[in-house]
Amino acid sequence: MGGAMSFEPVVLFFVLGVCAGLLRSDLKIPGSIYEALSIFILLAIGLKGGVEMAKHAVGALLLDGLVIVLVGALIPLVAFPILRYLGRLSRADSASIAAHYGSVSVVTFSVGITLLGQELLEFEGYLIVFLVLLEIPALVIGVILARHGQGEVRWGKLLHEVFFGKSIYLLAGGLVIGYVAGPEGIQPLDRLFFDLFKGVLALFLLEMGLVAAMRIADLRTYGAFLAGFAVLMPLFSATLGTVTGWLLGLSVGGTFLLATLFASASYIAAPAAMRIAVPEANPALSIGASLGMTFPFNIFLGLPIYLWMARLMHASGG
Amino acid sequence: MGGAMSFEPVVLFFVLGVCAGLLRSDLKIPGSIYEALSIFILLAIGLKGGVEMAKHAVGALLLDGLVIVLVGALIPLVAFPILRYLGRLSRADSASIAAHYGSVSVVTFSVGITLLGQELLEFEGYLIVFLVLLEIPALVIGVILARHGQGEVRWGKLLHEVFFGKSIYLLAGGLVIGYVAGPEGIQPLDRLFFDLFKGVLALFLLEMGLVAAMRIADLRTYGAFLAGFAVLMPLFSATLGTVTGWLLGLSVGGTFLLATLFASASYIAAPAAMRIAVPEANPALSIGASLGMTFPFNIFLGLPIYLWMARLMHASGG
Amino acid sequence: MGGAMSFEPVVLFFVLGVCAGLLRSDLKIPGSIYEALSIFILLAIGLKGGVEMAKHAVGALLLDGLVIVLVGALIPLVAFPILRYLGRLSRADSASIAAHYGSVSVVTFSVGITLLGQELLEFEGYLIVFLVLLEIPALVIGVILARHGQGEVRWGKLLHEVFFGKSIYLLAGGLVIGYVAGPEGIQPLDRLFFDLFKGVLALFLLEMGLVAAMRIADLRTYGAFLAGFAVLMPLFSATLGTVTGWLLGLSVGGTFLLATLFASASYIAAPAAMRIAVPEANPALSIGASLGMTFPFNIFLGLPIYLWMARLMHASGG
Amino acid sequence: MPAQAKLLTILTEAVLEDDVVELIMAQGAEGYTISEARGRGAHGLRSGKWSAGANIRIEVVGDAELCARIAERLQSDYGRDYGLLMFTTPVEVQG
Amino acid sequence: MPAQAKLLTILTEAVLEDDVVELIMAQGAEGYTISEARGRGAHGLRSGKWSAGANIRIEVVGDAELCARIAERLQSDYGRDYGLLMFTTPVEVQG
Amino acid sequence: MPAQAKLLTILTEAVLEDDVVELIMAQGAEGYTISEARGRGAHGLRSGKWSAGANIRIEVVGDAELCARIAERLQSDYGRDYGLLMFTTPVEVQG
Ligand SMILES: Nc1ncnc2c1ncn2[C@@H]1O[C@H](COP(=O)(O)O)[C@@H](O)[C@H]1O
Ligand SMILES: Nc1ncnc2c1ncn2[C@@H]1O[C@H](COP(=O)(O)O)[C@@H](O)[C@H]1O
Ligand SMILES: Nc1ncnc2c1ncn2[C@@H]1O[C@H](COP(=O)(O)O)[C@@H](O)[C@H]1O
Ligand code: NA
Ligand code: NA
Ligand code: NA
Repeated sequence: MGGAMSFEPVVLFFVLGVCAGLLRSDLKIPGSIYEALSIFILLAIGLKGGVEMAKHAVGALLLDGLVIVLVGALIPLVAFPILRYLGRLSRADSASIAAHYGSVSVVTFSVGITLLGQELLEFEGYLIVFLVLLEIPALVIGVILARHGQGEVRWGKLLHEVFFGKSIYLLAGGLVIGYVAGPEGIQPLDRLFFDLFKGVLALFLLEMGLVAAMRIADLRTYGAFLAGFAVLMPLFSATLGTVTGWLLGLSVGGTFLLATLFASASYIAAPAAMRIAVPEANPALSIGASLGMTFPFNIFLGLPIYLWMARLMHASGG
Repeated sequence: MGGAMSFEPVVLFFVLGVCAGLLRSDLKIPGSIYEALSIFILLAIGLKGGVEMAKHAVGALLLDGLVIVLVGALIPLVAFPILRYLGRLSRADSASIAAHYGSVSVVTFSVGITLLGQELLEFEGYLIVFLVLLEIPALVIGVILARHGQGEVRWGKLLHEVFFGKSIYLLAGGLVIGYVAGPEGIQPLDRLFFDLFKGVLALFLLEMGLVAAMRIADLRTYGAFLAGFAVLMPLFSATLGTVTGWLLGLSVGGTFLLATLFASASYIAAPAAMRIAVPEANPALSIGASLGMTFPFNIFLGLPIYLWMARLMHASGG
Repeated sequence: MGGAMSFEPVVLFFVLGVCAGLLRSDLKIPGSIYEALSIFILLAIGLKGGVEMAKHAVGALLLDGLVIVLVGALIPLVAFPILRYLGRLSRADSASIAAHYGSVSVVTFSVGITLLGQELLEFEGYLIVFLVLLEIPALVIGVILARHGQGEVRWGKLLHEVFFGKSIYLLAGGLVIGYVAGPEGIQPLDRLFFDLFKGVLALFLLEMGLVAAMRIADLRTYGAFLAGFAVLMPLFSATLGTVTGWLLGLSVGGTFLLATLFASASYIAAPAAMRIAVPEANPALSIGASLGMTFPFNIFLGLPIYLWMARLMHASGG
Repeated sequence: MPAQAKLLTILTEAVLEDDVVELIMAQGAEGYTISEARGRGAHGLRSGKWSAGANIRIEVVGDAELCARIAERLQSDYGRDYGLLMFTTPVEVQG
Repeated sequence: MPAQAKLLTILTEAVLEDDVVELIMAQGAEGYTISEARGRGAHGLRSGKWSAGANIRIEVVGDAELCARIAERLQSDYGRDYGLLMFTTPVEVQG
Repeated sequence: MPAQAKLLTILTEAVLEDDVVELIMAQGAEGYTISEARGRGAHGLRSGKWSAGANIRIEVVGDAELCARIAERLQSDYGRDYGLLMFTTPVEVQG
């Protein structure tokens, strides 16, 4: 409601989940329900993006897209030396974490969209495509960093995992279906995929809170460096996104969403891909940082900050 | 539609489930779906209650609340000696069953709300809070009755189970979120939690019918006394609720709901808590009575009777 | 949108599923979610049929119904000798496949209904009843064909499976509840069962695509005869349905749906029933043909053809 | 139950659950335990996707003679037409 | 873990999961594995339908002494009031 | 399958399912059975909550030599980087 505080009630469900975990409630969301909720969210976001793309001339967006992907690819390249030399993490762990932060979080992005809805701000719908496009360079760079001079890479397996891993596959599949079917074709599906979206997101956040509660302990084990990284890295990436969005002439909402994309870290697609491609990396480190720290930071503090940044940039810059 | 018969089609799904069980259909609702449906119902009811509370001055309700909780605490205290001395059940079984009847059933309450919706009757929304508040004294009294002079009580575990067991936790969590977010904050979640509520309740009743069909056989084993108790006890409790509601100046709908709360017996929260706190009690007895007998009695015959009682009370009394 | 191509975007989800399977994506829909989606679809279709029946004088439909069931019973009787003597399949396999093609597919029928919705064509709602009625003779005839002169039939078990197997049970249960509750009684359930129907159908088609992808390989093993049968048989049955619908004076939409019912082959109810009643039949053959071949043929090519046939029949015939 | 017993593990099709359970209890078993499974065998891939393609894993603890009797009956009733694998292990019942 | 070890299989009520796991780890086990189960025994049918009626199947691999100690503690803490069946098998740990 | 055989039980990460199954069949197994699991071991808690944190339990019945070969290959391919526990038991195949 108030522009000042930009608070979105849906994040309370995350808090409910974290508390259930910390207080050792017997609340559990069955694994199959978690899978179903994530399939729903990925497809719904994909469809929404595809419908938006159907409204634009895609060709005109190619140059913007290239810029965004190239700038996004900087994120893992910046993160890696920080983790490796400042944090003294192993090569594999540094590369894997860098890939997680170069990738994006669909749920953080979704919370960003609901926040825009509440602030009554528009955004460029085609930005959803970057949920797919930003994953690919991030994961590939992650593997190159891990393997540089260090034994062979199973590229076939990795690329298969990147493109046909379920997250990317469902997002991309939803994009294509939304694009082909167009707004009228998708309209009878709106009752399920769009009207229920926010409620399903609430349930998903409840579950993520339960999982995050288990990860917070992990993070404690790995100490202050990683916790600091998990807060400062998104701030850096968000600044990169804000500037890029403003230079590309995006709206305030679009600039904010680009910052959110850059700032968010993956905890669904990247863990699965890294487990296959860089198995010697410790998944507890990367998931602990991205889900136990960056995700809650983003949805509670990050998003309001990024929105303020986008507004400031547009007020001062334009 | 007619006020005379107060029939609510959603209970037909319970019949469908019972018949499937008795006719040995291979219809099964997977355990994870059952869990998901119950999480949905608990959260939805909690949110609804929280939104209602946000509309009232909570302070003004404190006295009413205290009265309701105190009167509600009479139920297990009345049930216990009946079970123990008339029914000749063991101390543990008597106490456990008393706790089940002092607790409340969210599904019975939900069917009560849909019945009011159909009769176009209003009710005091804050009554939902008693779904949470009535559990606590009932379970605590149950344990005291079981343990009176009989070895130590694991109070820590019990109170943890009462407050952080998933039913109470989700109800209370929903209440808090609904209260904090308020009607406008929750409104984007309405498509999921409120619009679909009745449909989900139908599916849940289908599942409960399947489970109840298995329990009916249990009940047959334990004989006529328990079956009689499972019908007469709710009638007594409902009368208590009707008088209390009327004395507190509740509307017809509110009086009916309070009677329904008192009359209903728990089969989700109480069984879990009693299994931990009074493990020597036989769960087949308490669940057989509450789910196999009292629940169907309430939704088919009890609710129409309680509505008739509430109307009568208000017609003659007011 | 154009009447010329009759394309329904929901079938794209089937393609998405098939591709995921063939491309070896790790996308999996948990078994319990599959069960839940199918319970939803069966109940929703049943309720819709029951509500439609409540609007008609059922008695007037008895004669039409008898004709449809008798003509429908021809399908397995035609299919059996083709499979047995042309295809040189074993008696058990021929009988089991014949039963599958005499039965109907709820999902194909549902896609047919959404296609009519898109073409803005009305249909006779009571046709949904034949989803139930056509199963019974098909399965019974299948067993008689399998057992003719060949050892005893476990009729008790078979009839139990036919009537209380979950598909028929849920369809029939939905019909009865829809009929008893009527349009106003069901209306509060519409948000779940009707508004979400098409979206849930999309998710179900995604899952069916995943399963079908595994079955396509099966089919390759069993060769060209069965593949040819799986395409030509539905064309024959659809013609039978088109003529029957036209003779009975059904609308264009109703004629199309009857053709769709006749042309569709079962892959939920029939496999379960045949596994019990004719266990020596190889389920890979019947499911491979019905799900791996006939189902995709019907939703992509068959339905547009049947709609064209229904229109042609009505244009030329009336 | 004596301390020295046999564990009979039965891997079969989910559609047979009710029948197999009835047979087990009719032979005099004190109980059984079921969990969901999927797999592959002579009858092909059983992916667990839907009930017609799912397996169950049934365990029965009992004396050797009981386990042999159950296995024999299951083999003769369902062994020819259904996916079925059964094996026994000696176990020491605790408590 | 030595190659020669024991596998302790515990079939019990799902509500006990947290307590049993805590006890197992407190006794010094290196790990455990849990899967969902349903079944029937002296305490009647446990259909797995809802958590109060579901079983779990816990496996612990360890030396004979550890398995015996865990079984004994579980029996004395939960054997009287809860559904509980435990058995051990000798196993050869690989790799 | 001969009556005297071995049961190889493999507890590992769910993400490895496709690879492990391929390896098992490539070594010449007649089949396998999979069920879902969760647990704890040297690689920490695996809660089964989502696929990256879930385990599977794979069983293969076959002769001793096959089981040993599969175990050896799995250990060398995945033992270092993934959660993996394997053990064998002698079983008597029925029917
Ligand atoms: N060699 C094996 N090892 C483990 N499980 C098996 C094996 N063979 C068969 N199974 C299981 O038993 C089921 C039925 O086997 P079958 O009758 O060979 O198709 C399969 O679906 C598998 O779950
Ligand atoms: N003879 C048996 N064979 C296999 N599982 C059993 C047996 N007896 C009991 N169980 C399992 O152990 C659980 C608890 O057993 P009980 O304490 O006998 O009720 C049951 O729910 C079954 O899952
Ligand atoms: N001692 C044990 N007993 C039973 N299961 C175990 C044991 N150790 C490990 N596991 C299982 O094997 C998986 C992988 O083990 P680890 O490689 O030790 O992390 C764990 O997640 C458990 O499911
Ligand atoms: Na990022
Ligand atoms: Na009560
Ligand atoms: Na047909």
